[in-house]
Amino acid sequence: MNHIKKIEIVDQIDVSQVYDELSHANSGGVCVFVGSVREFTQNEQVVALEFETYKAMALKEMAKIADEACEKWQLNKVVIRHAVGRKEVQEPVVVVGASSGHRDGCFEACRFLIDTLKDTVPIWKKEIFKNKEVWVSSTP
Amino acid sequence: MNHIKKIEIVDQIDVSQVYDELSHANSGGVCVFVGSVREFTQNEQVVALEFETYKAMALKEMAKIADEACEKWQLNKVVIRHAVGRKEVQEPVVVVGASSGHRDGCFEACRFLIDTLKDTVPIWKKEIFKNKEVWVSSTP
Amino acid sequence: MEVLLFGIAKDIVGSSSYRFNDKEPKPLTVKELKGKMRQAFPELGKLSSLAVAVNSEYAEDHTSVVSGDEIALIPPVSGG
Amino acid sequence: MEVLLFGIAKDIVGSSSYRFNDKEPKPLTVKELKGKMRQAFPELGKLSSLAVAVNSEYAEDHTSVVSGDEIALIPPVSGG
Repeated sequence: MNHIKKIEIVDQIDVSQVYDELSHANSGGVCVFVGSVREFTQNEQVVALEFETYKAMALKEMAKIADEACEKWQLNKVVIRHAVGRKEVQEPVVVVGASSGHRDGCFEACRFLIDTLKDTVPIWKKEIFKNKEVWVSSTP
Repeated sequence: MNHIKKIEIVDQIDVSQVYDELSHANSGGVCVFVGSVREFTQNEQVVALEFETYKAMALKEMAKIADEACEKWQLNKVVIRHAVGRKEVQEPVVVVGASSGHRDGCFEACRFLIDTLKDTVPIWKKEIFKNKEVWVSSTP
Repeated sequence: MEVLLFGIAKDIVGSSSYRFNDKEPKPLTVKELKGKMRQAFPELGKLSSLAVAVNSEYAEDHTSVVSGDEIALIPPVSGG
Repeated sequence: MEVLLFGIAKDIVGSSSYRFNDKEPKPLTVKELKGKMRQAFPELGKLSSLAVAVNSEYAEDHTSVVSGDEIALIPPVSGG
């Protein structure tokens, strides 16, 4: 089953490749989510984000999420790819996607992939503002 | 507001361009759905699909859907693009997408775009099998 | 008065448009138009739905139609 | 026994890993390990959560840890 899942941590995300990776003769639908750097967070201007990961564990956790999605929905292809390092405003930082026979499956799976990734995968994001830097979600 | 919406009926869909069209400095999330030709429909092998449209009306209806999405969710960009003509297995036939500050908006809007498109936009799909051709959904 | 035809409606009528005979009384409303079309082409009555667009907008049964309007039969749509 | 550190945990400790002094008694469980780390670096106690991974899997409080395990502190994740 593993040929259908593409799990990666990369320095740079090429969004244009993801559709080809998800395309499949038995898929009527492909749903893709791309997360990117927003210029403003709670009205503060962000200069950049910096992502750090515990790579060995992150890849394992991402693979678990893909496996779980394939158990919950009938998927033909799954992609989970996260970038690390410094990312400027508007750059993509994560792309997840799924393809399935009908659109319900790929939409629900895609949402599950990104929600679960944000909950469990050991990746950390530092917001870099003009005068300070903040690790997101670290304090209550 | 119209610069944020891209509504098109085209002969060929280039999926790789859509992310650039939806990318926006205030968007943390982009959600894209691509519908493509499945090889099997109810266990029958499809040779190709053929799409026909009442173009002037279809563009109006697609614009209404984009407007409605922009009223319901806070979106920075919307794309609705449908192909017409003959499409072979695995070729994309429709791409819809939205970008928004947070992921809820773009996911919900993207789903709304494709669901409503399928309900209201005057586009007709003929399934071409080896020995017959069927206009989809035309009879009860 | 001409009616544009698409998809299965085009196949049933055998042409991409249908012109009402100038000698018969013309339909005055969408409802009358649909009735006359179904009478002329009974297969149209077997479709799961049949809408009419007047000037490229969905029209209600009571909407009136006049010569010069762009009128179209809209069989069940199936985009996407 | 060494502990890998990431994100804010790395900033708090000031290094990408922490080694327990060979002279002190080593923590035997995840719970003890977290306790000792929080004692040494009270700022760790102010995080909204602090998990521990043993051999790159999330571990429970009662999970035992031995020298040779790959141990990591996992402060609140924030990918995506």
